[in-house]
Amino acid sequence: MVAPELSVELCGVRLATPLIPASGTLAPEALGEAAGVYGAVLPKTVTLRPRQGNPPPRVAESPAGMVNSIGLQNPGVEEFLRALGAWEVGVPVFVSVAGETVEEFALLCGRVAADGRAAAIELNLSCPNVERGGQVFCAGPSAVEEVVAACRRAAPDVPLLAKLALEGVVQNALAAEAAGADGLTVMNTVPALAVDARARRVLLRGGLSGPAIKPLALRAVYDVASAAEIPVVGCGGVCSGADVAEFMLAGARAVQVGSAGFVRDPAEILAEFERYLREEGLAASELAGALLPAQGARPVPSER
Amino acid sequence: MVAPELSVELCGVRLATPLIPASGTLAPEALGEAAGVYGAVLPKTVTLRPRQGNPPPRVAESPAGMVNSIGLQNPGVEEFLRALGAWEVGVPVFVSVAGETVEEFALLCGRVAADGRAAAIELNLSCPNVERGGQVFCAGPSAVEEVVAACRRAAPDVPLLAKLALEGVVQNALAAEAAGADGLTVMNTVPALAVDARARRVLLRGGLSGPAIKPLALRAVYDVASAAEIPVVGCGGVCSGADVAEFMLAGARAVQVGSAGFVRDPAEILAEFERYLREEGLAASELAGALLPAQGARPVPSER
Amino acid sequence: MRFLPAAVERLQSLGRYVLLSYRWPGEPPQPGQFVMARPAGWGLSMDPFLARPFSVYDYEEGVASLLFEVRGRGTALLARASEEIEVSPPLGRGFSVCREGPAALLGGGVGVAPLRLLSRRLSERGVEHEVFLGFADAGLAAAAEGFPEPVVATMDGSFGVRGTVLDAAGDLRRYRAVYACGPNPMLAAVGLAAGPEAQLSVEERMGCGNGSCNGCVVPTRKGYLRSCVEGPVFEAGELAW
Amino acid sequence: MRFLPAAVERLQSLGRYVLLSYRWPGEPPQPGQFVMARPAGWGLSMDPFLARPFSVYDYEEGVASLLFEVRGRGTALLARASEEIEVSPPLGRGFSVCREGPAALLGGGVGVAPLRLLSRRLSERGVEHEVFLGFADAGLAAAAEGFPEPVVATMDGSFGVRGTVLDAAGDLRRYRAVYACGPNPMLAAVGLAAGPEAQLSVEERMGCGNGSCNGCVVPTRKGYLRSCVEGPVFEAGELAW
Ligand SMILES: Cc1cc2nc3c(=O)[nH]c(=O)nc-3n(C[C@H](O)[C@H](O)[C@H](O)COP(=O)(O)OP(=O)(O)OC[C@H]3O[C@@H](n4cnc5c(N)ncnc54)[C@H](O)[C@@H]3O)c2cc1C
Ligand SMILES: Cc1cc2nc3c(=O)[nH]c(=O)nc-3n(C[C@H](O)[C@H](O)[C@H](O)COP(=O)(O)OP(=O)(O)OC[C@H]3O[C@@H](n4cnc5c(N)ncnc54)[C@H](O)[C@@H]3O)c2cc1C
Ligand SMILES: Cc1cc2nc3c(=O)[nH]c(=O)nc-3n(C[C@H](O)[C@H](O)[C@H](O)COP(=O)(O)O)c2cc1C
Ligand SMILES: Cc1cc2nc3c(=O)[nH]c(=O)nc-3n(C[C@H](O)[C@H](O)[C@H](O)COP(=O)(O)O)c2cc1C
Ligand code: FES
Ligand code: FES
Repeated sequence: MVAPELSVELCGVRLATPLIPASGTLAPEALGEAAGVYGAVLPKTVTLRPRQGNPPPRVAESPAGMVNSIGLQNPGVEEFLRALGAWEVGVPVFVSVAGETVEEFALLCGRVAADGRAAAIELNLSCPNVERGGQVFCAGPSAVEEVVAACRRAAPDVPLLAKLALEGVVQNALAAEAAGADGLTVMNTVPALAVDARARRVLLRGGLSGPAIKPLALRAVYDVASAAEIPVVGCGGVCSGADVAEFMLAGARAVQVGSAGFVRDPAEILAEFERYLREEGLAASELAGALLPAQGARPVPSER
Repeated sequence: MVAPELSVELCGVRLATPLIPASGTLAPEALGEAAGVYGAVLPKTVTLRPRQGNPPPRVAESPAGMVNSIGLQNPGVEEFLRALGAWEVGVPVFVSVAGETVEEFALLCGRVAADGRAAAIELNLSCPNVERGGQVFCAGPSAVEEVVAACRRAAPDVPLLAKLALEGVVQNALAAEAAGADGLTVMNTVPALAVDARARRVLLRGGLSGPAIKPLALRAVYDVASAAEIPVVGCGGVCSGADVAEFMLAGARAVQVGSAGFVRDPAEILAEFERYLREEGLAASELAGALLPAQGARPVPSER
Repeated sequence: MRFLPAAVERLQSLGRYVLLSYRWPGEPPQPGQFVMARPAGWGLSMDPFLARPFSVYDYEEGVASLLFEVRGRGTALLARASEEIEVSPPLGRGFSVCREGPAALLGGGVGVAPLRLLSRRLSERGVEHEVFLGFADAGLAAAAEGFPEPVVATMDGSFGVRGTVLDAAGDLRRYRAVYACGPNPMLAAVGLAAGPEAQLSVEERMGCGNGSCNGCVVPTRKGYLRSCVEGPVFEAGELAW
Repeated sequence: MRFLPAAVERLQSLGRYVLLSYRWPGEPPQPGQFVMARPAGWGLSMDPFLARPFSVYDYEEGVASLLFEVRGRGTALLARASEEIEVSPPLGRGFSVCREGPAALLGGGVGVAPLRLLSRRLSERGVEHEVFLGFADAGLAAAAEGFPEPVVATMDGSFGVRGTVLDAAGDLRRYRAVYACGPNPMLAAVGLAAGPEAQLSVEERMGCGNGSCNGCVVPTRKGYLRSCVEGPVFEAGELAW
């Protein structure tokens, strides 16, 4: 029996498989596991200057998921680019960036574009924004539009993916598209709180990830893919080959694996997905959006 | 050893325990289990006219949760009030209402207030709004303010709880407060999608509930209780006595139990909570908001 | 919903099915009623979160049993529950057991389950009845084993008569009472063939099992009714499929 | 992260602890390394979702063992895993095993775990060393059983000498090497008493165990470092508590 075709095309980049590690969930030390599994690699978000990150505790478990508050610990873009070689494992390297201002976003994109090794840039639009008094960028479509437009100008030739938060995802997606994004990563962790009742303290204020959020991410992907023309990368709770298929059927061109990589060998997820395709007699690219309303007739879906 | 004090006061109503069944998750047929457990009862949301609800399938399971799309099936307010006697089991009866227009909301509140048996009215602000082309009411603070203000006028003497969706919860909470709500129920199910990859179809487009969403609900309760002055009722994923304590520590005055009631005897949840209070030497009302920033100094918390 | 721990009496495989019997000290189940069941364990289960509905297959002297197929995680875990399960009391509106025969009992696939207890009650009352059980193939026909003298039909003819359970039963109008459980298309066909008083046990996804979630509705002439409270047995004439 | 199924060799209780040994055909663990472990079962676990970190307590001829306390669901399930568990390869940077003694090994509570394998390796090299183990009370002191000739201290004096493990050890400057594992305040005290080269095994909440999540950091002079990759063993002088 012939192996099913796994490759997909994303914003002009050919990916050998539709799987990508979600930013911040795969260390270079663990890349060994990734060989042959991922269609591209995607390191943790990088900022202009080094960031210490938040004090521990940084992770807590929750039902079918986890809450994290890492605080974007990273060595800053210059050190990051010096060490980028560790990420070159024969597949395209995507780079995730986050600024605290529109200008920082643009500077980062310019710098990464000038380096020339990034096959695509993912804009992490849910980081803190000092310009707007601690609000997140994803707070509204106008902020998203401004950032994406500035990044577009700074990196005119590198595919840009806007990574969106759940809150306001459809409006923000349309804003990113209007501002020139080539694709949309939907979604990031969802704001969450973990409390220790016995110690009577807040354990963690952070973001929820893992299988718990899968139904929310699927819905966000479906709604965004129904409303926007540019490709969507699904992210949130993907744990199995069936999950990969669900996301692609709901409109994702490619799929990111985050927290699941902490508890499973990602090769198992790919193997399950491959088996699914074989049994269904499909190629990966044929799934894309099969459940969406017909092209051309794609309104923003109404509630309930 | 003395039994810990379980009672709390909510918007002028004394509740023998801080537990309330979440609207739509306890049928009159199952009230037998509720005796001595709940501080108030709260039937399924009622609308002006009868509603058929959505075609099946209406429920699907997801990791540590479930997705439902019932579609507010209910017999309409007149038939509802005729049958309300079944709910009178010796504790206050709260009534949940939802309109498709501002006027319908006001009519419902007026009708329920005139009936005189409701100890409080919960406004379900995440139902479809035909006035705004299928958008939900919770879509923005101005819609919330308009509805709450109209209901306030229609039922000036009945405590009003505004039940909010996760999206935009803090802004909507402040709008409801400004418009005269007496309390806030935070939160409802979160928009979700369930896909069947093998059948290649959407199984269900609905709302996610259950333990999966607990960290999101805790965060929403904490943020709302930090920003608003009126009491908050926590709702989302409560499954155990520890969960009840977590919500109350995070700022909830009372706590609703929804999906957990499908899989557990709610008396067990209360017993666990009682044991927690006994071991910690606390009364239920002493938990309220212990983790919140000091009164008076309550900004909307900033991200990360 | 209140779940009670119940000691597993016996766990055996019956062809491709599992037959699980457990001690049930509570009220005896009526034929056609169901229970919500899940493996016992660590208080609340997150995985799966919901319990699963199963028809009561049989009941005798404080021992109830379920006959089920392993489909997903819920049934897979139950199929390994050799010591204890957690189970609800018998739920829903079962078959109304007739006092005069002849009666026909028609089951399709694992839908045969609730007919076992019904057949036992009919026999106890001395009501003459015939049992017709239909399966896709012989491999699935093991579910017929517990029945005294069933007429078995398989679609491929690999066991019993070839054809559907309706083919095997012939004209249903000659029975005073007709009972059926199985896939929806089969139930619809039984309703057409037997008339509006045929008693059909339907199957819909359930959240709670006690009427609280409104999740398990079926379309009826009175609108959507909850199959866990107003059903799972409906008269054919009530359903508006 | 890649987890491998491992056959459980022995599951026994040791006072209030559990000692679980499993066949480990892979690379032998170094003293001070840890593994991520969880019960075997149904592919992916949702409950708990994350695996749990445990120091390797001992290793001999293809059999590794863990010594742990039951705290929550993760450890409770492992404490019942009598047939198989899923386990990662040995992870992290362990103790650097000295070639010359005398060495002091200080453990507090279940923190004694990684010292067993360290003591074995030191003995193999003929390095003179003393083992000091501190517990709250005699009930917890069962964890000392596996050690050849430990000096045991309990806070309430109910077993061994009364006081902390530091009281029992006396002046740490007389040792060429000091190793410690236990609660953070104990580690900090050991660092102060023994100097910057003391090797301390820290404990922080972990997401992945392989460096991917940045969840398990501890503050060091070089900023936050991941205890699963750059640790769990740090020199006292590296830490910036
Ligand atoms: C009233 C009633 C009586 C039943 N009696 C029996 C019986 O006697 N023997 C038997 O083998 N099966 C019976 N079923 C079907 C049985 O409930 C499902 O096979 C079982 O829920 C599958 O669970 P799972 O975890 O193995 O599968 P999964 O597919 O993993 O389940 C996922 C979800 O879908 C629901 N689900 C999946 N299939 C069905 C189905 N066919 N009907 C209803 N819900 C479903 C589950 O309850 C669960 O919520 C009955 C169903 C109902 C409603
Ligand atoms: C490097 C390392 C080595 C360890 N070695 C041992 C050992 O040899 N023996 C032993 O008994 N324990 C050891 N621990 C602690 C052990 O990991 C926890 O007791 C265990 O994770 C508790 O899981 P639970 O599900 O039972 O508890 P829960 O409290 O239900 O766990 C909830 C979450 O908190 C985390 N957590 C809870 N307590 C701790 C803790 N003390 N340290 C880190 N994470 C925690 C869990 O990993 C999980 O993510 C070690 C921890 C680390 C980091
Ligand atoms: C520990 C951790 C660290 C993360 N760091 C980043 C990050 O640096 N940049 C980013 O865009 N997303 C980050 N994320 C979010 C993930 O990339 C992903 O969007 C999210 O976890 C949802 O996917 P999942 O459910 O598959 O984990 C992080 C998530 C986790 C769990
Ligand atoms: C089956 C089902 C039906 C519901 N119906 C209603 C409803 O009619 N009105 C309402 O305000 N909320 C309704 N909800 C939402 C619950 O009241 C509650 O807000 C939500 O389920 C989150 O709580 P939980 O996680 O404890 O279930 C329903 C939830 C479920 C699961
Ligand atoms: S299963 Fe909940 S109402 Fe029937
Ligand atoms: S546990 Fe994930 S980086 Fe250490």
